[in-house]
Amino acid sequence: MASDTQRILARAAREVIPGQIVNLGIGLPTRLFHYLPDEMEVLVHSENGVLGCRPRRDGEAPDHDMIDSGGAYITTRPGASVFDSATSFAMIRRSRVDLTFMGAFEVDADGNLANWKIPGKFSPGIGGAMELAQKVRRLVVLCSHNDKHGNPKILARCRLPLTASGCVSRIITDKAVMDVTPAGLAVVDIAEGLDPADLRAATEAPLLIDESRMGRF
Amino acid sequence: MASDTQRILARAAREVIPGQIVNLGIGLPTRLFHYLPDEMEVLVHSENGVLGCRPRRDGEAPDHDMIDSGGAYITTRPGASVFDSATSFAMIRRSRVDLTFMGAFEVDADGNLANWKIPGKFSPGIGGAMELAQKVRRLVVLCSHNDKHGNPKILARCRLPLTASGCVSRIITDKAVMDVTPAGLAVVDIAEGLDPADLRAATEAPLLIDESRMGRF
Amino acid sequence: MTLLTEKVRDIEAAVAAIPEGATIMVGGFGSPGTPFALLDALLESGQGGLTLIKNDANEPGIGIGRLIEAGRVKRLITSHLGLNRTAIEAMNAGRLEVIFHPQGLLAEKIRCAGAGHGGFLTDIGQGTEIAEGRREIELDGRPWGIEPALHADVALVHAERADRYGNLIYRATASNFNPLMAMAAEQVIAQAYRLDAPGELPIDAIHTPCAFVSQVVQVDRATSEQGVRPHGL
Amino acid sequence: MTLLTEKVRDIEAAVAAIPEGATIMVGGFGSPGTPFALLDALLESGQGGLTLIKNDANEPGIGIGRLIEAGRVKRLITSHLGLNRTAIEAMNAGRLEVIFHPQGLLAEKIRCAGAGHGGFLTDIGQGTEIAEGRREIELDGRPWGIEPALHADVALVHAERADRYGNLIYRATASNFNPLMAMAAEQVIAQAYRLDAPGELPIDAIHTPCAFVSQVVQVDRATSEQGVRPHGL
Repeated sequence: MASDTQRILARAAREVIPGQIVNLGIGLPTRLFHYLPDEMEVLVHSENGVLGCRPRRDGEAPDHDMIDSGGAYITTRPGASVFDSATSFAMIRRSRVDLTFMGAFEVDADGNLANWKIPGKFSPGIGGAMELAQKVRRLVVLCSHNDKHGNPKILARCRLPLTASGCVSRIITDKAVMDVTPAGLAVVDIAEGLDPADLRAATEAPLLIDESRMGRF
Repeated sequence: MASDTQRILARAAREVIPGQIVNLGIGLPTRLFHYLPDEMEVLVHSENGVLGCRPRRDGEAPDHDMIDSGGAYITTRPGASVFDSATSFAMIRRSRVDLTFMGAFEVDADGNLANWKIPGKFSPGIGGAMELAQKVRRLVVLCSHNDKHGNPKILARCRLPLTASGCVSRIITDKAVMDVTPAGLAVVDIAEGLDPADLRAATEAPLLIDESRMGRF
Repeated sequence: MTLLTEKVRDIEAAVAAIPEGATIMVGGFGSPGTPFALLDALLESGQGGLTLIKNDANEPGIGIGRLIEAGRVKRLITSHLGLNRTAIEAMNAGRLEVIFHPQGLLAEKIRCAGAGHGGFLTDIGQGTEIAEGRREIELDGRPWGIEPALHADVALVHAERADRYGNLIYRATASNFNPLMAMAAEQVIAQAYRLDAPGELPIDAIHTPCAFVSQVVQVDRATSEQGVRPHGL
Repeated sequence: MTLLTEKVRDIEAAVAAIPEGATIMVGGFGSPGTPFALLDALLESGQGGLTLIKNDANEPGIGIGRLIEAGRVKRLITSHLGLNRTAIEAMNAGRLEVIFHPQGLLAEKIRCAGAGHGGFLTDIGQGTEIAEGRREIELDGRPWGIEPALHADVALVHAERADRYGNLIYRATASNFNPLMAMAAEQVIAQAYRLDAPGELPIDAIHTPCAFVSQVVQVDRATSEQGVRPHGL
């Protein structure tokens, strides 16, 4: 049976359209790499300066000059290019990246995202997250629905310092797929075996649920 | 016997130190090209995006993608590079060009230069002249001492719109070599056969002349 | 953005989508790097009231010179018209509005749009006519002029090689404004002498990554070298 | 500037000229592009009170991590310390002042110095903690934050190949901040695995023209690949 993260990743892979330029955030989103088939014409952008990343195949020797922004050794697929950090972020700020997947500490009903700092506890710097969150055309958050203590991560309003406001289009968790809409978070899909009441109980943000249109994943 | 322009150019060539990066302005300065021996390790910068220009040799076919900023077909010498217009002007604004030679409509005792516009008569735009004049480490003006009507071009104060103020280090004309100093224009060399009184008569700017130290060219 | 898989166009279709009155960046410094084939197709296509942004006006009878002569250009934002007397005549006769910028500032205003900034702070031209009317700001005790980013609806660029995703390689001094414009406009149409499959361009040699390019058109070297004129040295 | 003919140095001489308390840009994103050999020589050379500008802090025990651990670094201007817990500890203990910028703004602040501008106008981070205290200006009816250029006395960069004039070629993702820093600092010291005679680098392949580079040092691949660590995917 698929684990929670496998279910999130498999569902997330369905967001990617052939021909797109996609950025994968550090952590869970990076693992989406393995869900994009080699023959799919998608270029994965990594903000350290490469477009067209591909995971290293088993037994392929690492190229010490070829990493992604998480520090993992990668290779490239046909159509790839490498460039400096200014060009890489010009691409981001000019919204030439179609889609990005990011993790979250908190995400809220207005599409606000907090994923870089927990004051007093965790503040290693923001890296490229702010520019990605603010400027990529479509941002899909991938995260566990609740933190390890069971507290909701899908909030009515973020409490942590924001990465960017109103930047999130869709949220994919182990429990649901939710769209940020002007009316609030609308549930698109709900996890197999979960009922809407359980989902509401695990979520701080109010949810718009139309059971007749809702899918399962 | 050497023409006036040949004398200017031969004298100007003595300004260039091996190992320098040099820009040659359009017109008379461009012809300095032919006075820099091939074995001299000097890189000529042209603001359209090339460092290390060399004149085409007789019979060498033109490369249609290889011109200097005046539009002439060129080739390159060992150590040359090509780059975009932003990099080319970053090099200029950051004073990474050691020396530039420029023509002048007017130049004055304070080292002000006017060489881009004659209001109502000539205003084809400024091109790269302003940035070169303002930022290159050393600017040497090459021009005729007087205009075609015999009027002085070396003025007490420029009347035409300035290219840049206080930018000129040295002026080389058919009549004299003059340095811009805090005290005014100091004559370094005077043309063979010319006496100081004639030079003063042909010049609007006051001249500092020390005959004991003055050279001939 | 256009999907990677849908960028290859024929030249007529590519220029037909440019609207009347568009603001268009055009690559090239003199002839090298000028997208002559795209410009000729644009002339053919008929759009007028254009604002062009190009380093220079090419020469009479070629490149944007032809568009100016045909009365299609309302405004030209440039650094120098030295090689095009017909453009100077059109300017002097009031048929062509011309805005001049120092060449490096023109390049940076374009680069600034391409980087997604609003403007930059410069000390170029202070105390000259160029700085008249330019807004100033003080920073670290020094005055700086504010140069706003220069935007365009479309960029027409010329490359030596492209692949069908839109990766571009320029050659020698045909680079000039092309890589800057290829990042700066909303739609970027590139012409290239050679159009390859993805993976055929050496990855370290690509100057403009495909993410910035909307459409790619293959052109014959012959149709785009009409601009070559002899200039003495 | 250094004459073209006088740029080749041995590594000790190159770093010995860096003053105590200097502000130093250091290339690299993680290990690739980090000038490890120059950093080790700098540690050996003994200068302290340094301000470093680097995307990240490398990892414990390598690169600028070693300089931080040796107490040589007063201030670090960076975007992320995620891979270096000893740097985070030094920051939390108050032994290291850290200034964070979003990565793309850090790149642009460096690029801005390299272009000779005073600053640029950005909309990144508006409404977040990053923009607190940042000066704002209105342009074309929109608010923009002013990001000043970031200057340095010295840049230490890593290239794959160089020639003795200082032309540089970077490789793959070892490029990152190197070309930006190579334009931005007053003195630019480049290490390269291979040092050629002028004319041996293909002219279209040169990433940093020699005009920006002050000194070139040849280093062994072995001495500068200590930083390579396995990271999972």
